[in-house]
Amino acid sequence: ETLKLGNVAELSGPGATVGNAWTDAINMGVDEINAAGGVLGMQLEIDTYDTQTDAQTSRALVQKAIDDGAFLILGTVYSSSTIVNMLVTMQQGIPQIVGSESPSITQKGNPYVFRSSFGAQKSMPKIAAYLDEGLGAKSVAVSWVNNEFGKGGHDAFVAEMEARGIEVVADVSSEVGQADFASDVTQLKSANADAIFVYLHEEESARLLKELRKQNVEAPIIGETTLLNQKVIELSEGAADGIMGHVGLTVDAPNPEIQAFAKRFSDRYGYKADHNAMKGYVAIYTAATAIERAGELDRQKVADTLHNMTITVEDVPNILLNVSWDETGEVSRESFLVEVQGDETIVKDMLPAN
Amino acid sequence: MSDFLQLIISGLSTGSIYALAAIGFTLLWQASQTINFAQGEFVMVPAFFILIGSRVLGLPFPIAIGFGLAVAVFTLGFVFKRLVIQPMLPHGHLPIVMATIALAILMRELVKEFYSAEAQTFPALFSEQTFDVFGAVISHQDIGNLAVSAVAIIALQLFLGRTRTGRSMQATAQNPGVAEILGVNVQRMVLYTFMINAALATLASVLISPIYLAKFSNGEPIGLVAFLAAIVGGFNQVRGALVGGLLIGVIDNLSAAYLSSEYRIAGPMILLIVIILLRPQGLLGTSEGRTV
Amino acid sequence: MKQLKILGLVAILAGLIIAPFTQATYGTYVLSSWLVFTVAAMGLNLTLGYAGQISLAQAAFMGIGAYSTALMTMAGLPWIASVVVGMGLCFVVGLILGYPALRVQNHFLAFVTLAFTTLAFLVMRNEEWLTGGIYGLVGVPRPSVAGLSLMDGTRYYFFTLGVFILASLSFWWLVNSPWGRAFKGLRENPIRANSLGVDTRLVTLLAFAIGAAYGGLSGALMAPLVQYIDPMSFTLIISLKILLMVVVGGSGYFFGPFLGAGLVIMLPEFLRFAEAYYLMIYAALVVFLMVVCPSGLLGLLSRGIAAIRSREPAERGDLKEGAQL
Amino acid sequence: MTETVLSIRNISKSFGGIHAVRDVSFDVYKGEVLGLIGPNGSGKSTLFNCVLGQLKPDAGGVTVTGQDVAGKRACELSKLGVGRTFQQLSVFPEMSVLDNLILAGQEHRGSMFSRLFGPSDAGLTEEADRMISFFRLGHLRDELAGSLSYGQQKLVDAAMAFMANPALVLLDEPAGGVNLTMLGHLKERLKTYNREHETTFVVIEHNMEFVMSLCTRIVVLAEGAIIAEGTPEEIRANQTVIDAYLGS
Amino acid sequence: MLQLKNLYGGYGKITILNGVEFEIPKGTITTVIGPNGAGKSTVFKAIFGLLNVHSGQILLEGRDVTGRTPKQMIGEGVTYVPQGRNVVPQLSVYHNLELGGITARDQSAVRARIEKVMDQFPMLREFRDRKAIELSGGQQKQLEVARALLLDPKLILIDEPSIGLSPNLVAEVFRTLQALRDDGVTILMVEQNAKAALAMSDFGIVLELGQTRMHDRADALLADPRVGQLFLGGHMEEA
Ligand SMILES: Nc1ncnc2c1ncn2[C@@H]1O[C@H](COP(=O)(O)OP(=O)(O)OP(=O)(O)O)[C@@H](O)[C@H]1O
Ligand SMILES: Nc1ncnc2c1ncn2[C@@H]1O[C@H](COP(=O)(O)OP(=O)(O)OP(=O)(O)O)[C@@H](O)[C@H]1O
Ligand SMILES: [Mg+2]
Ligand SMILES: [Mg+2]
Repeated sequence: ETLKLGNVAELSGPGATVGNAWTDAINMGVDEINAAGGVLGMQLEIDTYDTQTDAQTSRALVQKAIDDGAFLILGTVYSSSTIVNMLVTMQQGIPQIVGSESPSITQKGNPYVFRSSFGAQKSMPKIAAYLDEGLGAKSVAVSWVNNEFGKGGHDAFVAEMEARGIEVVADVSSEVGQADFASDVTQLKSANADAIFVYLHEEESARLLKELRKQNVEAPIIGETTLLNQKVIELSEGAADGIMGHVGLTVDAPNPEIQAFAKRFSDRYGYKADHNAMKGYVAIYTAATAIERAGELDRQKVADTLHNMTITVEDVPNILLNVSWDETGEVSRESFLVEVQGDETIVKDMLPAN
Repeated sequence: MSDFLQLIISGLSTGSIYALAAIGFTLLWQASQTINFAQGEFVMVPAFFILIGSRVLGLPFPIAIGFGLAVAVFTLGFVFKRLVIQPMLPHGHLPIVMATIALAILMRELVKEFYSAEAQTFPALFSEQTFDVFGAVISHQDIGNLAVSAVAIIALQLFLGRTRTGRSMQATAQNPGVAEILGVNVQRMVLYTFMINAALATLASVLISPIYLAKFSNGEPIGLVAFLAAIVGGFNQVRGALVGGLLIGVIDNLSAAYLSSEYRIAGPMILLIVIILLRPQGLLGTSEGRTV
Repeated sequence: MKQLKILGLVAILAGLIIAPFTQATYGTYVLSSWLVFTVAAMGLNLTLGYAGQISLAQAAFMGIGAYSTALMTMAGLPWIASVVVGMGLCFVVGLILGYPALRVQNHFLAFVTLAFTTLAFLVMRNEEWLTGGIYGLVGVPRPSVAGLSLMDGTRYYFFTLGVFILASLSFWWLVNSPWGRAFKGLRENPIRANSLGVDTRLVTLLAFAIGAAYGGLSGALMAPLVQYIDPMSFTLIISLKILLMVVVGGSGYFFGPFLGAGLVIMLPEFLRFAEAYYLMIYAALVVFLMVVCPSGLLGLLSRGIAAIRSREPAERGDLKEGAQL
Repeated sequence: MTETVLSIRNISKSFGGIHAVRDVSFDVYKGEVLGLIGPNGSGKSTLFNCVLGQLKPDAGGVTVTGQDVAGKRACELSKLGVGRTFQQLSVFPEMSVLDNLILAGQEHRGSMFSRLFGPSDAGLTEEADRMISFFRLGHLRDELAGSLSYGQQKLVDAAMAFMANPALVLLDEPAGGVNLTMLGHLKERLKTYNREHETTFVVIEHNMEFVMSLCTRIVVLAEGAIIAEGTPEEIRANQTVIDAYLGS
Repeated sequence: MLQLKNLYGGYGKITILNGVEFEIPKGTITTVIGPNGAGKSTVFKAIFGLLNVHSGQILLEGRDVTGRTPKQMIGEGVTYVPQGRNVVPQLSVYHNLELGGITARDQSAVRARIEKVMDQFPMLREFRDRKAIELSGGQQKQLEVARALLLDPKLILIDEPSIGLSPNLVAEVFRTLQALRDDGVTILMVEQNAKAALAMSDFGIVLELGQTRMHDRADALLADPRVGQLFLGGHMEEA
């Protein structure tokens, strides 16, 4: 007997990099779970659906996955898609575990949506604390990407800055896929802020970092998860040296479970896992654990189980880090403060769950 | 003040890259009256041919460039013209527009599936060393790009206007029926056009990729901006592409800085509308003349 | 021949009525979105196929219709009122957008309309106070007809089908009236048309405005269908998708958009088996289709019919008549 | 021959350095058939285009039945009863011959609004069929106009100018490429219209037999200016015209 | 020089030519006349390789040239001036002329010949650097006729050169063609202006419904009452 799950992800379009890492990790997780005997004695079967990074398509595909009999939905990663397709799972009472970070997802009172990583409103306070207490910054310049992901992060960040009395002296938005950051950097530079906060996707982060170096910007550069992604470090060809920030999940964490995962992943797929892969991996283990704990194939019961659930590494090593969910589906767990030195990410500090 | 200067200078340097991608458009228009909506992808793909040459086949980089150029001219020039453009030429613009849009998707997907979904770094031809001019930073790369696009554009302009082959190409585009009865090998002229376009796209690719990184999804924004540049400069003048590219680069930077970064693309778009309404032939273009 | 056509139409209609009962929720949803996109494509077919004015703004008009509907119905106003406002707004904006077409044609016009789509997107995304910004508007209600709620997917499908049939009939009426001939005259030879008394200026503007109003109607149907709208649903890509529907189906043919929208929306369904490769196959198919039938599926069909017909009396009438010596 | 239908006053038009039309003035009276001849490039078509709103003259004015038509668009002139043909073939290639003719007449039937709700052929099929059979195009009625031979298209083109029952028709080389038999018919038609409806014609033509046998008065242009004006006989005998135009 | 044998052909599935047959001797002018839509232009297109020939043969100097491309026909020494307007709109007059000689090996000879035709048609020299599209209808036609003379052809196919040309220029064109004939060039022409055309021709052909109806010496056709009635403007005079 098999248990069908649907994975709705960005396999093509601008989000392809993200969606493919997420999907690869899920497939790896499924194989491991099945090898270990499956869930409730059933083998997992994953149907994967490509949203083309398009919100409307993702909505239709979530419906399709449900029609195809998916017990639970994994994905999507892009917030813009999740916001749309979570309406479908909500109406039909299907639990959904998403990789999106926009704060609004868990603020809409949807009882079936769960994250596998922080929403920006969870991570920004940690950044803010670091900016304020660690760097003693009085002013900050912000570069963010103007989509659902970036806007959510930006709004949460600016709110934190206000709360702490740090002045946002430059607020520069950019477009997804933007190639030229010269003007952005000129504006960031001329603001003369004590620090620059960057909230962009991977390639754009790399382009921005290169331009920041080209225009000799000296202020410390701070970021959240994506900025400290290995890919960014590699693509920016040295320009990432010295940047710092907060990451919710990183394969560089000095943590045996994470290291083991990273190795299995790169052995299997030939490229290095990133936080998107980790999100996918956590998502599939979360799903499996929740169903297992619910004890029967009842979607409502699984959703109820997931609310206020905690999974520890002792119980499920592949959950990577101890994690718990609140009643809105938001997660909390430990996270890391990291710095890039050369092309290495060094974990400087472990921040407690909030 | 130095901010303003920096914005202008960075705008010019990006603009020169836009110009390179835009020449292809003006060339295709002048020499075959076709519009290639996959032009951005034509600039994106050669970088991957070169990467295959250097990373997969292990060729030294300069030879890999030659390899990439040859593959691009063959596939994007010869094969594209024979299999896609040739059957559609007699049927007007629309089918070509649709087919090239689909082709753009196809090329993106092919690169993504068979090379990588990830962005790739790409070695630069010019050094990334910079120097200061009145507080604005300029890199050797900026100057190199500007010089290369200017040279390419002048060369092409001379070729189209001063050589018989160039004029046969123009005749083919403007009135293929007449060109045919005069003994111009129409199919060959169209083929030349597409091969030259592929070569130019490769050149643009080599210059763009170190800065923008090589990524399967890069074609879309590049293609769009190149198109804007071509229209603003004037479709029927190759050198219009340079002026258009530079102008778009500068306006884009200025509107991001002084208008609002959230509305930054509105700047070039409004410029486009204004130009089309006031000077439809583009800044340097000449009007197409008598209609009755 | 005529009877055959009517029979065909009745069969298709019957099929459309039975269809949702054979489909799961998803299938009905896909069918509904086919109807919705066909309405938008029909509008573009008027602007492009009949009047020869290329437009990449159809998605923006869908957006205007969808936002008006969402905002008004969420404020408690009836759907029908929002449709009137949405279509009216599109009509007016369409008139304005038609102005550039009086000066430029072809790719220039394509780019003016493209720029408009981009600007409309920027407004939808950036003016958060009105449009909900990048997050869009969630929870668009579905209307109820005569006290009957249409929350159920199948019911909403029938509602859409009804509106769709009305829209198709009026479109049929329009293109077969002298107006339709004037639109074609504009496409074929504007200078001559003008000298024959066709007010090409007015006709161009109307071609845009009416096409836009269909776009608005389509948006007004879409918002309650998806129950959520955001700016990303009205970008250039969507305009290109509608354009593809028109061209693949056969631009300038009445049934072109029906077929084209069906193909563009259904093809991904059939290609699902190809998984990661399906977009590739999809794109390759479109290229192939354009190469073998550049005038669209209906263009191919009508050429095929002409070929079969002319095979029987292999020559034209005029070659028998008029011997003068 | 008293009422002035068309009055051209001091029209000038130049393109870059070329003075295509220089200060041309003449009147056309109701019911006449005026020939406009002159060497190639003497500005005849340009003059037509200035009269009919396709070009904006640099100077001068045009009145139609006393009404100033400066700045009027071609469709407005058409509503005033002025029809024209173009020198270059100008049909609607992807429409049938019948539709070409109906389109040529429909804008003069009712209002824009009433046409939307009226019959789909604006009641013109019969009229168009008459025109088609007159020009012996019956077998081509449902063919696409673009697939006709040059001369056939020329006839369709001429037929279209009559569909709106215009009061004044300007014809730019109607005879070019038309077979002589048909040309005879065309001439008859012009004369009939002229007689029965008092339609006024201005005809540009290089076929001298046609012009001389059709026109009541002839204006000769050369290098943009009028060099002669008079009856066919006078023109035929005019040495300036012979030198500039007719040749020996 | 040129011989058509039982030629059938047309557009797509429609047959227009229904067994056209004629033969024209070297160094002569032959004029084809016939009603509108008879298939005159279609015959020219067939000869020049622009039309799908269903059956039959086209022989040039005894060699079968059926199904050749236009470029090959030019290689055989044949040039063609189609009906209607056929200039390259955005190129200058001079460059249009130059294109007429594009296939010639010896470009300096082409340039010399361009000078010669510009002497013959002074308008071309005056407007040398203007775009072709800006010329008047008749000026464009002059350009086309001049362009066909640049290759030193053996056979010229010329479709209604008189359309749009003023009477003195028609005479000039006819004189030029006669001079070419005297140099040994063969000319096949379509004309509606049958009287003048036959008067300067050696032979005449009447084409109707895609078939050769009459083929005779030009003076014989001129004298034929049936031809006179239909093609020479019999009732032009009576008006
Ligand atoms: N749009 C234009 N641009 C430049 N020159 C033009 C334009 N239109 C006309 N001309 C020039 O104006 C002059 C008059 O042209 P027009 O077409 O009026 O001549 P025409 O008398 O009709 O000659 P034809 O008998 O050959 O048709 C010509 O020399 C022509 O080259
Ligand atoms: N492109 C085409 N497609 C279909 N039919 C065509 C096409 N061109 C011409 N025909 C038809 O072929 C027939 C012969 O045309 P052709 O042009 O050879 O006539 P023609 O003798 O040159 O007449 P004209 O004196 O009017 O130039 C006509 O009936 C015409 O309708
Ligand atoms: Mg003229
Ligand atoms: Mg002909």
